[in-house]
Amino acid sequence: MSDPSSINGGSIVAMAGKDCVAIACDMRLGMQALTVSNDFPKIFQYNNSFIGLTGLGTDVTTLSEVFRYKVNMYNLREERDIEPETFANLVSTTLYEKRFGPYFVGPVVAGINSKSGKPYICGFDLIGCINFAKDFVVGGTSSHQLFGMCESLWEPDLEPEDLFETISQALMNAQDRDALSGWGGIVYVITKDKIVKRLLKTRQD
Amino acid sequence: MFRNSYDNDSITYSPTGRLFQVEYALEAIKQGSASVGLVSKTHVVIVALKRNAEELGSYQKKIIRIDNHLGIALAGLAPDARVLSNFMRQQAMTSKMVYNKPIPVARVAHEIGDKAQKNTQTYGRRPYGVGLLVAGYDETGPHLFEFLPSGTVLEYFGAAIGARSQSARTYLERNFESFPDCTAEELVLHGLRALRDTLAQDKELLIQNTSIGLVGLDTPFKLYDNEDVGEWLEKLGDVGSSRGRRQAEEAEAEAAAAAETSAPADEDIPVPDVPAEPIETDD
Amino acid sequence: MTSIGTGYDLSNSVFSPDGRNFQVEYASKAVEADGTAIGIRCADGVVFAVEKIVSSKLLVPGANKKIQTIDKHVGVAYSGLTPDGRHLVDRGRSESYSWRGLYKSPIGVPILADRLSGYVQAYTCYSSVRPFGVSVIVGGVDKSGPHLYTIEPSGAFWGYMGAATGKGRQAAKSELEKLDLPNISARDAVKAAAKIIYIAHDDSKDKDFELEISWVSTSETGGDHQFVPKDLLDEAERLAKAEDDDDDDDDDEMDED
Amino acid sequence: MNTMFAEQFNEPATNHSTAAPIEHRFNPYSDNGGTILAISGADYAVLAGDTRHISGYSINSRFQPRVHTLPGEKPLIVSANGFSADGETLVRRLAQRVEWYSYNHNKPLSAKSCARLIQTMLYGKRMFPYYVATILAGLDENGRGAVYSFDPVGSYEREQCRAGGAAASLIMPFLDNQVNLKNQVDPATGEPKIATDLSLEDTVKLVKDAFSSATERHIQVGDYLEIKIVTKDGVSVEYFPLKRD
Amino acid sequence: MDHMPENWGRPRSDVYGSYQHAIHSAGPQSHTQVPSITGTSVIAMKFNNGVILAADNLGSYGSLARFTDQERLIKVGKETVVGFSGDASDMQYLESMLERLIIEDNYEQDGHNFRAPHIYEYLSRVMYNRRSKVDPLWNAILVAGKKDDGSPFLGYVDLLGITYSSPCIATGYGAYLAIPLLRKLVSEDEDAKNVTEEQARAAIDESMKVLFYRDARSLDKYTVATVTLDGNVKFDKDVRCQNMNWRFAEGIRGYGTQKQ
Amino acid sequence: MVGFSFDNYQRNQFLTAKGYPVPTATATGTTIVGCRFDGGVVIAADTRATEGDIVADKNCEKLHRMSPSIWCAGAGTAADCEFVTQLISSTLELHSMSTGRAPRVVTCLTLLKQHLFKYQGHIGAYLIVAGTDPTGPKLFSIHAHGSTDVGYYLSLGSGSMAAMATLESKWKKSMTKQEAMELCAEAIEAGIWNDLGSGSNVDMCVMEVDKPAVLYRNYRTPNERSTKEKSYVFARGTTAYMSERVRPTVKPLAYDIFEETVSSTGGGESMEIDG
Repeated sequence: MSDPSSINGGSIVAMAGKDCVAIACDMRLGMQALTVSNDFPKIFQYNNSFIGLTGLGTDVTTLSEVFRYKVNMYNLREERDIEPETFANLVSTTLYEKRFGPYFVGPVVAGINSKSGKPYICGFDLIGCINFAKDFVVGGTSSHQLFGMCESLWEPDLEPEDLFETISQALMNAQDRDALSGWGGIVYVITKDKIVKRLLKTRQD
Repeated sequence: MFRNSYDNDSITYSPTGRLFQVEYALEAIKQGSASVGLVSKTHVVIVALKRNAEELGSYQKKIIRIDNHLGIALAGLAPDARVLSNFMRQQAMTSKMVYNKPIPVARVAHEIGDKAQKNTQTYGRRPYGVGLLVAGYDETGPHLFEFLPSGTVLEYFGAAIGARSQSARTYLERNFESFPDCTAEELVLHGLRALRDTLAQDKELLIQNTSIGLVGLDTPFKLYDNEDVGEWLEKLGDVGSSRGRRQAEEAEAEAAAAAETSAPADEDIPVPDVPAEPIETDD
Repeated sequence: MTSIGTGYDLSNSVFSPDGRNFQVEYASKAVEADGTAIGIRCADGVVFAVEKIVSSKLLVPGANKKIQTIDKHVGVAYSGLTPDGRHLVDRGRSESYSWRGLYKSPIGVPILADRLSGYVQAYTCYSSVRPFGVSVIVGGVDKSGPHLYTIEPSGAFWGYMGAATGKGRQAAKSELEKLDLPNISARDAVKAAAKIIYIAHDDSKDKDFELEISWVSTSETGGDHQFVPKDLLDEAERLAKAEDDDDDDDDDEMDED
Repeated sequence: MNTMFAEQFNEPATNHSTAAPIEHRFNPYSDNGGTILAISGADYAVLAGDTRHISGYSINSRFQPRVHTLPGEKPLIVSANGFSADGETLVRRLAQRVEWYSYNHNKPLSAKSCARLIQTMLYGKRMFPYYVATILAGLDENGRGAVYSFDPVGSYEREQCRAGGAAASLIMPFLDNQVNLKNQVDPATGEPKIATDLSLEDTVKLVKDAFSSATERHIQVGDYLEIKIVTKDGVSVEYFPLKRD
Repeated sequence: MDHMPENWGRPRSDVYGSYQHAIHSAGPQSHTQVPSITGTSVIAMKFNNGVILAADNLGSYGSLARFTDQERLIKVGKETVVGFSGDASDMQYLESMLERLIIEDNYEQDGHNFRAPHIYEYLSRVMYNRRSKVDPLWNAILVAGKKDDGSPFLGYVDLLGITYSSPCIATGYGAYLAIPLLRKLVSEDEDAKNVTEEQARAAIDESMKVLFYRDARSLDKYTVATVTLDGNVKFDKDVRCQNMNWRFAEGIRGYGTQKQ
Repeated sequence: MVGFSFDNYQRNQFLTAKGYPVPTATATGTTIVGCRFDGGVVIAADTRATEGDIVADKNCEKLHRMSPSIWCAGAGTAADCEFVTQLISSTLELHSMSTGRAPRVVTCLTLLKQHLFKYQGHIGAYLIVAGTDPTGPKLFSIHAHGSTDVGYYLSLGSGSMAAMATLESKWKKSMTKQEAMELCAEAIEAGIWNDLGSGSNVDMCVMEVDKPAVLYRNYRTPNERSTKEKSYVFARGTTAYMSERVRPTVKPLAYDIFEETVSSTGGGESMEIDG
């Protein structure tokens, strides 16, 4: 039987470009092979940090609320927005706290540091080990396909519009080869001062 | 041919220790058209004369590829040759599969020899009615073996079997000392000349009736048939029977050979009957 | 020959009224028609030699071996129908192969000779087969020392210190008797064997022949059956020829060398 | 042998209290890694594979070619990838069957028939399968490139392109995207792009990039890339170095 | 007095664990699935003039060092060496098969002799066929000698029928401990052309020493066999690990906080 | 450390019982080594992190700072290595503030082993601890169950045997810093080339007596990716999308801006608080 993190399916990918980052996810929510919903976005925004959560559906929802709570607490305590780096550490410690009873998720964080303007992306395993990456990070049931796509398509210093094309093609073609992901896709392209969100036209099977 | 009591089967000795059935099987070879083989230091060539049953019929296959390094030419009962060639292919493939090695020519030749012997010692079987020239190249060089239904397998520098093969043998005996240093091309031409000597009076070598097999150093077994034979015949030049040109002493030898052959070897009998004793005792 | 026409000689496994199995006797005729083969038991081994009649000058010299190997330590030479000989050798090989499989040791030569003779004898018992047309000299060295046997078409087998079969067996046997057997060394036995084959060869009947010699010896081959080295063969042949020429100078024309 | 590492790193929390005796069962299968990829074109077919042979976390050989040329005048190329002992055996047996075919029928085996033969051979071991992903490449009756891919028990299909083996899941979507132009629309018209035959040169470049990318992300892929190309002139081979870590 | 004869001469159960009676009482349908007396690594590498290989002389019975004079490299035919690791009885079975194979090959004395690639193929078929009967011969085997074209040959086959060739191969722990050292010298066939026999021997000796340091089922006495391209096979037996260094242990006290 | 939360434990046990296997965390097949030299100690690691057969991170950091002169190389479960070293590192820092002295390596070792022992191997960290303190250079290893070992040269991880082969054959009693660095680099490279679980680059940290430790991040980089044969940048417009929404980045503390749809671009003002 499949492991808990692939019961509901879903995929996520984030890429860094020239002064921009992009993060994308599919829209599927399934029960094993049965697709339940094609409107289950997996990317959540907290201040200017984005997190994509794939894995067990209930944990995705739960964690998105946990992070909303924790980021709000951060805002109230610190009276400032949370930076992506800080948020990543928040995610990491939150996950590791459940070391022996983990959430079945594979999160990906993306954002642009408001001070330095540097793009920031990173990924995690289910117990919070951070994977710092300069190029791209992936997660979810089509992670193998995404690794193959990204490794082939990605190149450094892509402009936001090019980054959109690259991440979209990576996501769409990867999820077409994964029965548990697909049914649409959402892409966020984030620059220092603008967030472009697009709903991709994809196969619906 | 006279009939005696000792030739009913292959398992009865005559009072002089001969096996008539086996000897008759050797006769069957002479009913077939000729095949000639010869060896240089680097190559082996087999050439053969094909017959067709009638004017519009196809020509009998005389040379069979066994493996990349191995082929045979036959004279006699073609169906028997098919059985033996299949057996040889089986052996060759087994050798490649189990030992990753092309089967040594001598060994596969002896395998069929040993197989043939069993038919000469057990009741209810008949000896094979075909002679084979086994030509191959292996790590010990080029080899030519003559296989006979008795189970006898001998290695030759040059050999000929089938109708009027004595003429070819005569040619080979006169020229074999020059074979070792021949190029592949010269060797083929020697073979064709020897083969030409076996032709009946009014016949000549044609692309339809000539087969050539060549194998040797860096030369995987190559079979030349039909159009492919053309260039060889061109190089040969004179393709006609040499009978008219033959000197008296050779004619004599030929006469002797013809006497050996107990039935006239007509060109239009592709699968000859064994004379005197029909092979109806077969299993 | 009283056999012809009686009907008792038309099938194997049939006795004539006077108790003879003619088919076996006829098989022996096939043996007598073939070239001479001899075997010598020497101090620490066995030497085989055969006279190979060369029927055509197109035959490749040295290629068509008549002496064969049954196992590492056992050799065999025979006269008669060569294909029959090969058949019997095949049987010897499977006997010795299965012995090795069962006992993980080389088969003893006496046991092998016994089993082979049993096999040959079986081919005299049934009308569905014919007797072997060979007389076989089998010999080798095992842990009890050197052994030499002959097996007749009848299945009879005897141990020998010097054995001969084929056309020239009579001449060969009388020569063998002159040797100091079994005290002769392997090397001397090789030379003697060459000489005997030359003596046994009848120039008037067969024009050309080829000499083939092999040996099994503890001291010379480590107990393995091998053909003798080229230089030794050449030397033995040279000596044999020299002697043969001396003997035959008067009554024979030597033209073939 | 690599269970040593599995115990050390993957299963630190192994339950020691299981009362059942330790059972040493013989497992007749293993995985020897390797990835293969085939693309067919207008007048050619390409079958490429890396040459790394592995067991567990060890590299057995850096150069153990896995793409084989079948015997015959019109050669086909084939690779059976996964458990290498099964793969090698399948290919050898296939080669002999192909040779017998040409003996018995006096003509070379066509790609289509060879594909069916492979199915028969694979399905013949349905209950003890050859543990391999198989790809056959050659030219069809019209001289077009043909690629057939097989699952371990013989289900097969003719395709434009196919990746098999360890890193197949990494490469396959890339081929969909770059060979069949999946999910791409023409910016001018907004219509989906139609795939056309790639030139041989572009195909080879694509194959190299697919493999160098897979090498980056899959630990079993690396060392050398062997690219075999069938055209009407026969089979040619090209080697390309990959990373060795 | 133990009255059960099958227990006589066995390692003491209280020390070495009880005997696995499943082996003894195996019926005709039951295949041996567990090796008993075993040999550890065989290591080998090519050099400019041939192949060199080594195996130690230990026959282990579980963790018991049972035999210390086990020979695991054998010469097969004229110019091939085969090295076995794994079960000793299966090794001896294969040895006798190979002996008979060579005897058959020598019947004709016709100049054809099995060389390494042929023996390797034969072993591969035997091993694969046995694994396909789920009745494996529990060995990993190296075959070293000459290829048909006269270049060095080195091949591996194991109980699953897995085969591969490489300029350096090792079985067992050798794959982890010896290969990194040998591969530094010969990563590909081309590299072997620049390695002399002396260099190769030094690398093999060094690897055997490392194996003795780190493989608990190994011995410091081993056999080295060398096959050279002129067809010679040389066996160097009862070789001992040289210049071993265990003295630094004197400088270590305890496992952490203990005072020096 | 606040301690672990077992909130999900029962649920996960239920899932396991239903037959859903627990997914594995990033378990680093790894090569790490440590080696002493005259007057110091050096540790090194490769930089590959794997999830099964996939390389999750090509250039991760496996060397962790415990104190200015004590460093730790980690193999095993990546998260455990990261967090256990962070935890003990801060304990050491507090300890050293409290005592006013630089921490000793044995203190670090003891804290780590006691922590790991408490968790009975469930925290899957395999560590090589090295550093200098007033008692000299020290080199230790710790296994997940809490056992420790002392050595002149040590290796751990899936590539430990490849590395150890190099160390066993090249190590000698008295080495210079440079020799030790080269030896460690070579040992790690043995892992990189021969162990599939290890790869990419060599990281190294050198700790000398009375000197601050020096980290050589990517000391050797033998695995740079060569350039691709082709570029795969798509023409803009190749991807079809159904809708687009453009928003400015979130302005500080103006959380209700979510409700608005603003289509202008223009940069936001940065907050001063962080400054």
